[in-house]
Amino acid sequence: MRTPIAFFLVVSALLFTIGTVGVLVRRNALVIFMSIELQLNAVNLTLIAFSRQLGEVNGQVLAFFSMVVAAAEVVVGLAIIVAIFRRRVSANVDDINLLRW
Amino acid sequence: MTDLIWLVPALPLAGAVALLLAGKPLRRIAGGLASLLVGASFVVSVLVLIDLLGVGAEERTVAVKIFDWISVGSFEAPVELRVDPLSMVMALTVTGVGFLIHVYSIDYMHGDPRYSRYFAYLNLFVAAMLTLVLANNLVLLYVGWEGVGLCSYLLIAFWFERRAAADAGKKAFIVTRIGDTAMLIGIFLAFSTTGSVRFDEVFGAAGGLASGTATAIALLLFAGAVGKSAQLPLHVWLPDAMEGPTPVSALIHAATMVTAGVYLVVRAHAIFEASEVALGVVAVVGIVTAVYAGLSAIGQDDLKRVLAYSTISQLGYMFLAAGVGAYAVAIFHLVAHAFFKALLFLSAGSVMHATDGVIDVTRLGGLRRRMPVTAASFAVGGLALAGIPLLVGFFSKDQILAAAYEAGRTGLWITGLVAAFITAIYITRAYLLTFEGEPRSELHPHESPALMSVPMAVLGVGAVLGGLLGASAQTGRVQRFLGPVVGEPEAHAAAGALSEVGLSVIASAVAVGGIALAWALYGSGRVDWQALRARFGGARRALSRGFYVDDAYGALLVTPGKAAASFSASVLDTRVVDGAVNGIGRAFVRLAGVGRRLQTGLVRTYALAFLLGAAALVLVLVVRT
Amino acid sequence: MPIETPDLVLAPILPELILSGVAMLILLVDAARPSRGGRAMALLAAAGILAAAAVVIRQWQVPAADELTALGGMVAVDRFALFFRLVILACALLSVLLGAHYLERTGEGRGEYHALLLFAAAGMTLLAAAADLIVVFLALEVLSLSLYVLAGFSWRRLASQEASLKYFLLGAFSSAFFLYGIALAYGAAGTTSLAGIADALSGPGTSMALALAAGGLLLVGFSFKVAAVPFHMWTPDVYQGAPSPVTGFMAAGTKVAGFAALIRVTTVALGPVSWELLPAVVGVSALTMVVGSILAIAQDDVKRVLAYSSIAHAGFVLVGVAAANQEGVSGSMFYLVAYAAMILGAFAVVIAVSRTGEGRTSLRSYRGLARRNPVLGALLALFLLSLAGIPPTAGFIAKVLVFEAAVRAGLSGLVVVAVLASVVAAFFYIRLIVLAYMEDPEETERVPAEPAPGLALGVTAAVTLLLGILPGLLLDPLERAGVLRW
Amino acid sequence: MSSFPWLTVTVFLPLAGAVVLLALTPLPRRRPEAGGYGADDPWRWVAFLVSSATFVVSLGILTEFRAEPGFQLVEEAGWVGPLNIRYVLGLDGISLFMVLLTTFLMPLAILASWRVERQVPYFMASLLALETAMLGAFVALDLLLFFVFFEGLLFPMYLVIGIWGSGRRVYAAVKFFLFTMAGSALLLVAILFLAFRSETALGGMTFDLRQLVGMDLPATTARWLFLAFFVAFAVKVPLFPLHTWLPDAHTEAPTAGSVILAGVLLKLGAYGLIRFNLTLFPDASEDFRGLVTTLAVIGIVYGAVVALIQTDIKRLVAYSSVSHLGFVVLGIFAGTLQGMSGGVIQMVNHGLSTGALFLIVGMLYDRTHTRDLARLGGLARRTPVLAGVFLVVALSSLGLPGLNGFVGELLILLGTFDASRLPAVIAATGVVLSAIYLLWAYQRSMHGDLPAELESTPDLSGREYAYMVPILVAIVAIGVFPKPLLDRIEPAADRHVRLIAVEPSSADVVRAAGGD
Repeated sequence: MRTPIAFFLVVSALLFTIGTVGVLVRRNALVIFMSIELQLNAVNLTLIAFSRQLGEVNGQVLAFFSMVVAAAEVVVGLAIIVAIFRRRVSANVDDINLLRW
Repeated sequence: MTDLIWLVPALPLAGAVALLLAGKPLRRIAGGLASLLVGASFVVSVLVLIDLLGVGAEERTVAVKIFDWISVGSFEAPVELRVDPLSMVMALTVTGVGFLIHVYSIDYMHGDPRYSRYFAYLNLFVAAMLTLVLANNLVLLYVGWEGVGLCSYLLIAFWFERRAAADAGKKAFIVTRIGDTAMLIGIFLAFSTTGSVRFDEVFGAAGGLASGTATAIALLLFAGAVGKSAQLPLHVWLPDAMEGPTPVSALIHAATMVTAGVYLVVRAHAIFEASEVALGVVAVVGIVTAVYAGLSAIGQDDLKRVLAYSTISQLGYMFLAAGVGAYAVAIFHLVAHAFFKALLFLSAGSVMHATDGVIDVTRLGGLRRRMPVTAASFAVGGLALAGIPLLVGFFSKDQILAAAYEAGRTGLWITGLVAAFITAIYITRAYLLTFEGEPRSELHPHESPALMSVPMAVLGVGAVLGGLLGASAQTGRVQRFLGPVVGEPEAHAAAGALSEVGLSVIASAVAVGGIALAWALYGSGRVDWQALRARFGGARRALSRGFYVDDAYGALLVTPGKAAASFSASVLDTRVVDGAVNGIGRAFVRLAGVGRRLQTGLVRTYALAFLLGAAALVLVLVVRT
Repeated sequence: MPIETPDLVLAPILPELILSGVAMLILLVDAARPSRGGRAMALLAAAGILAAAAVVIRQWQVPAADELTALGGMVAVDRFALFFRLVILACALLSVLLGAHYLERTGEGRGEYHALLLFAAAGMTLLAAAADLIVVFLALEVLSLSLYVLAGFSWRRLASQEASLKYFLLGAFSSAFFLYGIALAYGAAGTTSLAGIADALSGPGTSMALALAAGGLLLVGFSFKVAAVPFHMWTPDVYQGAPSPVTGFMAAGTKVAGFAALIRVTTVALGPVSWELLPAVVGVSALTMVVGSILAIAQDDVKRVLAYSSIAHAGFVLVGVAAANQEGVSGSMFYLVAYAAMILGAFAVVIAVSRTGEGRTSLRSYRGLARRNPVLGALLALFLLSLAGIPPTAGFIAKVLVFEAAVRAGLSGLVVVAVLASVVAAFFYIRLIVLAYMEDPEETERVPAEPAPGLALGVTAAVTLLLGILPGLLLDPLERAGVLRW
Repeated sequence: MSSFPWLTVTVFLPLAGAVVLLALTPLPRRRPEAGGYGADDPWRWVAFLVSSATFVVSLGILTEFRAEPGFQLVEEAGWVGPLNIRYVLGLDGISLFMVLLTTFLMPLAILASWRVERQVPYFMASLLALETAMLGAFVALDLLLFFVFFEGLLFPMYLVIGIWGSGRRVYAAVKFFLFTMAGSALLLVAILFLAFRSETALGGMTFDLRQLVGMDLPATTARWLFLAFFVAFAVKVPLFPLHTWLPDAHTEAPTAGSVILAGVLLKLGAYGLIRFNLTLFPDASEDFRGLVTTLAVIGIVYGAVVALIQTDIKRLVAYSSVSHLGFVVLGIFAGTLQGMSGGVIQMVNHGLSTGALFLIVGMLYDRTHTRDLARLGGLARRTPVLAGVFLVVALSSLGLPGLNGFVGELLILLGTFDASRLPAVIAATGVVLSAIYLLWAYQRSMHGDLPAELESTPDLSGREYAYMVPILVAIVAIGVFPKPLLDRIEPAADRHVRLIAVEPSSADVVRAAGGD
């Protein structure tokens, strides 16, 4: 008896939502970024669930790619955040509104 | 010779063009050249007349086409001249009187800085007037009609440095244009219903027109006539027009242009007759104007304004004649009036020339001793105007009154007699105050030079002897000549109780009575007229201001009109129409100003917008299926 | 789960390989001899781009047999892909030129710029050729990651940093949604290949709701990349903060590549449900045109103005996409070329006026430009007129093409919105021209003519004008080559 | 028929001249230190010669032209292949005179701009580019090609107003640009829609006017399309209430700009109404005739009334244009041959007389540095020739018989009256009002007291003679002998009238009944 795919999908959707909400409510750039990672991983869960249900490998492949991408994003993202932190001594995104209107 | 009729308007036109383009080099000979060309035009007219008299009465209508002018589809308005008795009488009057006044002007205008320009305008006027009377279709007639209006404007405002002159010129043009525009609509209506603008076809079709249509056309054309001939209610421009040089007043505002309305009614009589009311309107407008203007003339102190109101009054007479169907008589009075009124004006001009412009009769007096020729001329003209027997005015006016009487319009007849009485009063008053009594101010008048006196003399002779041409409505030469065109004068078999002779006696008595009354007041020395003036100040002012018609127009039309224009321009156009446009623009700018505030610069706002957009988009898609 | 190993025929992705290779070479050289950033690296990058372009042109001339895709259906080898690759490469070349000039002025000349730019370009070209959602995702990330860094390239400037961070956070956020869309599409269709998805969607038994949700999320992801409303909010900030040559490259290249993929995905993979997607596309298109046009009015920085202009133009291209017909596709392609030329040109003007770094980007700096440098003023006017869609410029013909396609598709209402939006948009283009031509300059000093921006300006202006007068130059080859029958 | 590409050459010669001018920009100036351009600098001469050459070439068109109803001297080539947008030029009697008017006025406008000192090469280039756009619009037979020219003239005109204008020039320029662009926005949609419909209706998409004529359209569709075209052209004409850009644009534009705006650009609106609205949507035109006529009549009276109280003489002339163009539209939509011919010839007349009025205003301004009528006066004494010229032109504008304006006004009112009486009667009041405001303006500037500071005002210079005399000659010539124009206009006008006139005019009925 396999777990119905809906379970995975719901969990994944919940995770994605949590990630989304995190992006919206948190102020620290690092935490926001972590929330995004959570979203990506939620999607990975969906991918793998589908892949398993379909008996097809592409989903898993894509999940790997997405992890790689996430890693790359960490590299780039952290670099950017650190650079900004150095200048401003703050990682609060609400302080970053030089460019507006 | 008839084929050369085009020379008649072309000669003065050429003069005008030459003088306009080469005014400076031609300056010394401008007057002579202009006079010569008009004289030549007169000669050609006479030659054509001789041709015309040489053929039978029925063949005296010839159309001479010069060239195609405006022609689109079924609409054709060629430049085509009409030679017939009516147009020739008019052409001869115009060129004849015109020539004399040109000659008179040579000395009168001597030394004016715009001497060439003056003669150019005068020549242009003669050309336009000849176009008017010689045109063979309504549109070409309109060309002349507007052309004389233009020249009138130019000449009234000739001394444009004077504000009053400039204003008067403009007023003349605009007021007459109101009538002209109505006339233009009449022409459209004529074309629309008859399919043509040529006289023969339009007037030929007149009989077949519905009476309402005929009335409309007739009254619209008459509106043009009312404007041009300064009848009520569009008469207000003519008294002001006296700001122009006096010879101009004589030529344009007495002898020729202002009579164009009468000519039009006579020319278009077929249409007026096809209508039930049109002729009645013409007669009533004419007689009311005659009385009104006569009364106003009594109240004038400016000699030229007396003559101006007199002209209005006399034109009323002519319309009265036309209105009762006596077209030939109307034209005869037109010709007669041209002579004696031109004479009066030239005399007045002579006075002005002598007094350096003083023309207020209350400041003049006793001029007869210094200027006998002028006084005599004025007297002759005045007597002719008053209708003293055997002078030309007697015959023509008598025939008009007789025509009214014989047409059974006793009311018109009696009112006409009243007008004649008034006429005698004001012209006698004017003469007495100007030439008799003691001088009322320090002036050193002198008699005018020959070039001015001779034309006056010639006109005087015309005023005295002109009656020979048309002594009787039925048998006069002019009337008989005109007969084929305007309808044979009917021999009324004594429609009323009075015989023709009886009517003449009554008319003469009225005229003499008027003169006597005026003499009693102003000439006998037994009445202190200046005390009377003071006593009846209100009435005198009412008369002198023409019963305040002009003021009423100012208050009722011009002021509200200006207010309306001002409202349109500064409120409607800038605030409402343009304001709406600019408002839309501003709304967008404001919207953008608000919208840009949404761009807070905060990442989380952006993410929220993103999320909302994504949610909305996905929901729309999923829910719809 | 058997895994097929496709034939490793690398020719179809040779351009990307060249670009990436050269980029890595640049990184290596730069690491070895960091002092020699500047021109040599630029030349190297340019050579790489030209080489890639040569390959593309060669492939255009010699069409690959009957295959439509290569590498196991991962990459399309059609002319559509080749066409967009060429356009992107041209943009990249100009950006290298402008970047080298710009960095030389600011003293930030490092080889990295060119390497990152080449990586981004590789991502873009790959995106245009992607025939599988996996490749789409990867290409998207390649170009995005490079651009995140490029946006913050002038790291000493706070604004540049801020742009970088904003772009990064929001880009990553949008990637998550996009990836989610891919996952749902995969779930609905059982495959990630575009053609496969199309087959599945036209067959029975596919969950429509899932497919549409997937389509919607994919649309969201692309909308972010091409800066369509309401996924556009990063655009003005990032465009303003990033170094101008980068902005130019982002505005031109990303939009071209994004639209190439969007068109391919919507017409191929989502073709069977295009009718259902239509309201979303139309709505986004209308909203984008209107919001972009109106908000631009209130801006006082030229780069923000151009950002909003670029947003509005995304909406216009979407009109062609919404039409979802042959004319719409070709119209969009023409539009993108025209747009790339004029927006790059406009940013070249911005660079020339700024002279150093990000100086003089406020609108006030443009007062009296035409008098301080008539040629520059005229070129600015040309680009602005083209952006406004006034004949005889490429922008006008482009609009005609997409509008006509939309009218054919029965979207006259959308076209009416579009023309009204373009009137509003004209308002701010005209305002810039007013500044440049009708007001007195604040500085009287002449704006100097420089070779690098000059060259870029010359090329873009020529394209903008030529395509306006003789659109056949582009349309005829497109038609003859049958590029649209894929 | 010769195979010489008359139209292409005429249209693009000025543009070529503009390019040459720009190329010659680096030539040394005589007085660079003043920042200005001297009278003997070459650019003015180049511009003048180019525009004169264009006029000469356009005379060639006149000699090639035959008084026939169809399009002549047609040139065709492909342009935007996929949409079958083609380069099709051709003219008929209506466009012929628009072309001639344009080529005639342009050299004069350039002569009148001799005193422009700022950025002369650019100014002249703008004018020449403008000429190309206008000429192209008058001869383009492909709808989209027309649109290209129609929109293409926006920018040069915008520059002319905005850079070389006076006072609130920028406001005026922007307003002009946005108004026109907003007006034509829907035109583009309508053109595209029409072409799209042609695919099914005609079996192949086309933008060619000659093929689109008579295409079957559902009545509602035709009405919407009519409105879209109408708004675009109504803005240009301009018809009330879309006219408010005009006073600003005319007033602030430099003399040459005003001359071209009034002389040619406004005609483009009226021309578009004839060429496209009437031709493509005859039934809808019939449906909307009441509306259009009403707007035209309102415009006639309204423009005149507002002109009455303007104290800025240039604004006064601008409002007079609103009034006069109302006449043109009235005639066009009268549905009679006289009305249509009158409308067309009145377009020429208005171009001449209002163009001349703006030239005169320019001369006044050059001398007195004011356009305020309250500060002028008595100039006729110092400058009799200027006064005379002004008077003739004013009289032409107010429709004095014997001058050109009358021919047009007469035919328009006559044709309108024949079709529907009330509009013609109301419109006729415009004839009176025009006399009032023009004579008022004349009196205020020329008559009365001469202000002391104007005591030494000079009369016309040789250059001023050079550009006024041709216009005066044309004004008189057309007034006295309009036949050469009418003969060429009539066949084309007839063709257009036949499209919309359901019943023959009453005068024609009378004629027919009369049996001749």
